[in-house]
Amino acid sequence: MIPTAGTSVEVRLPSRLGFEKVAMGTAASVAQLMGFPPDRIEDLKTAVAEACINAIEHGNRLNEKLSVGVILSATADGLEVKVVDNGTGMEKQPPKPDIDRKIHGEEDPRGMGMFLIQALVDEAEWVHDSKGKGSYVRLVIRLDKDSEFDKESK
Amino acid sequence: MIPTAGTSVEVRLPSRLGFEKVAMGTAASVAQLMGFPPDRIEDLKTAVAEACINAIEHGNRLNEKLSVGVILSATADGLEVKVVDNGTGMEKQPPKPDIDRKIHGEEDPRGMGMFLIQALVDEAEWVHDSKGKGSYVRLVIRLDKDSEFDKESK
Amino acid sequence: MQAETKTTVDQTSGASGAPVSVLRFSGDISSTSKDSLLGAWQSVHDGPVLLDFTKVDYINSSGIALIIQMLMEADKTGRKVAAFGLTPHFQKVFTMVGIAKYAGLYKDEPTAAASL
Amino acid sequence: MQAETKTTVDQTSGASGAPVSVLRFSGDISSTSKDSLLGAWQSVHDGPVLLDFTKVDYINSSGIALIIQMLMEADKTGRKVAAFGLTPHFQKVFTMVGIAKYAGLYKDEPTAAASL
Ligand SMILES: Nc1ncnc2c1ncn2[C@@H]1O[C@H](COP(=O)(O)OP(=O)(O)O)[C@@H](O)[C@H]1O
Ligand SMILES: Nc1ncnc2c1ncn2[C@@H]1O[C@H](COP(=O)(O)OP(=O)(O)O)[C@@H](O)[C@H]1O
Repeated sequence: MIPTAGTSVEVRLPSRLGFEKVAMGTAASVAQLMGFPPDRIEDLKTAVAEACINAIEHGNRLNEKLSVGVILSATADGLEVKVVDNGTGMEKQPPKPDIDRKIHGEEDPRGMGMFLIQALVDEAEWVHDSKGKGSYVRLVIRLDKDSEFDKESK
Repeated sequence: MIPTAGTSVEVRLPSRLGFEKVAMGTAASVAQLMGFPPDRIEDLKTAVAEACINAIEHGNRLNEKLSVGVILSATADGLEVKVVDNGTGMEKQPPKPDIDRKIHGEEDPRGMGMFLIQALVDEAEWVHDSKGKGSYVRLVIRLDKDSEFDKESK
Repeated sequence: MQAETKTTVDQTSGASGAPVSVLRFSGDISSTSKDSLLGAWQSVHDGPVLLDFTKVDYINSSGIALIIQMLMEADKTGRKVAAFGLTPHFQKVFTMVGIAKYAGLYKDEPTAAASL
Repeated sequence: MQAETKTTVDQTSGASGAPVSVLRFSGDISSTSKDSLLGAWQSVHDGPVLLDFTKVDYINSSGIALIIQMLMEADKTGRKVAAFGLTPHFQKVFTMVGIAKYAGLYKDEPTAAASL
């Protein structure tokens, strides 16, 4: 049931909010084909959506002439997703969101996308543009792992 | 709710049977974003699946080094889907399948893909390769049309 | 790459109380389903047959061709076939390709069994 | 491009029989939902509030930020909030981001209302 490692699917989306849902649909279909359980597919969908929203908003700054690339590749033990934009990426990762500070107005209520991505997938890595080839976030979900087990071991 | 005409999403799939389901997932998400009703989304999914199966089997002859392209574009009144392969297309369209002849063994039980595509969408056109750029089938489903009405007017 | 087809064979009774075989499919019905579908068909004895599509997620034209092959066998041996559990979309597709002419399409098992 | 959020405001009663406002959302909860969500919040009177997510298809981090803004208002004015109708996935997400600390998450309306 697992596609040969190396098999990949690519999607190209316009930089418009809402189109992250197309990436969710594609990612869900690939994960289903690979035999991922429904709860892991939900995790993947949310992580891919947040990565696309960031690529659309922060990477491509809502410039509809630019597109967001989503590359889904089967690996030996799971699925790797790269979400590529035309921006320069980030200097450093934002701090972990703190709900108490948010509720008390000491922190922006936003700023949860990257936290959610990291919490929902097995690996998340942000790679920033070095030679004008675009920045990307690389996500991995593994097939054999139980999501709860995996979260605890982090 | 309708994306500006011209907005398009592209998917690239490996030429392996089963991956038509990824195109179905992507097409369904785009159609949902555009506000198509559920029954039209089902029609589109089946038509896109059959077009991809033909591109994989007949166009690219299951050569996994070749990929199938699916380009989904919002038009003024609906959604256009092009499914592109590296083959040379067909000379002429196959005859309409005849269930009685099939049941009595006078006709191959297969050969229903193109018939289904034409029956399920509002427009279907097969364009064969002229200058080595790949052959494609172009499908259109329209937003304002009721599927039953439309089928009768054909 | 494609979800496997599982086919289980059951027994029920038709309108007259006569035995009816039930083939219950699950997963995909596509080109990879040949052995599962036709193997199950060969394993059932004489008499009418019900096809249960309730747990089928995906049917493509290669899968439809396999269903037509079962209906060819049924036609040769004069056996009645009825189907149930198809979504409205696949009821429409089965009607478009003419399968509905050779197998009654019903919404549920009791209605389908009563037709045989 | 994004599905609109519809929010309707209802009235029910809590454990003690006291009135409880219910905000029922449908569609997407995302960056375009601001007016719908915060507008509905402003329209309800004093007392505890229930959030009904039963008909919500999609929630992203911008939508979660709007829910946190509602909880900020609730916290300021000392109002209790409970939510129901979330899928198991979004119950997990709401717990991950800490929303569960400020709004009880329940499986259905009666259980959620009884908590207020
Ligand atoms: N693809 C990207 N390109 C550039 N900057 C990014 C990208 N993704 C995230 N960032 C930066 O990281 C910050 C945190 O992102 P995130 O946690 O998703 O929250 P939010 O998008 O709500 O601000 C963003 O505000 C932005 O500055
Ligand atoms: N993309 C394509 N490239 C080349 N030939 C095609 C393509 N699509 C269809 N055909 C030709 O048309 C025929 C009919 O296709 P179809 O109706 O889908 O039935 P089937 O695929 O079961 O044969 C195929 O057998 C093939 O010869």
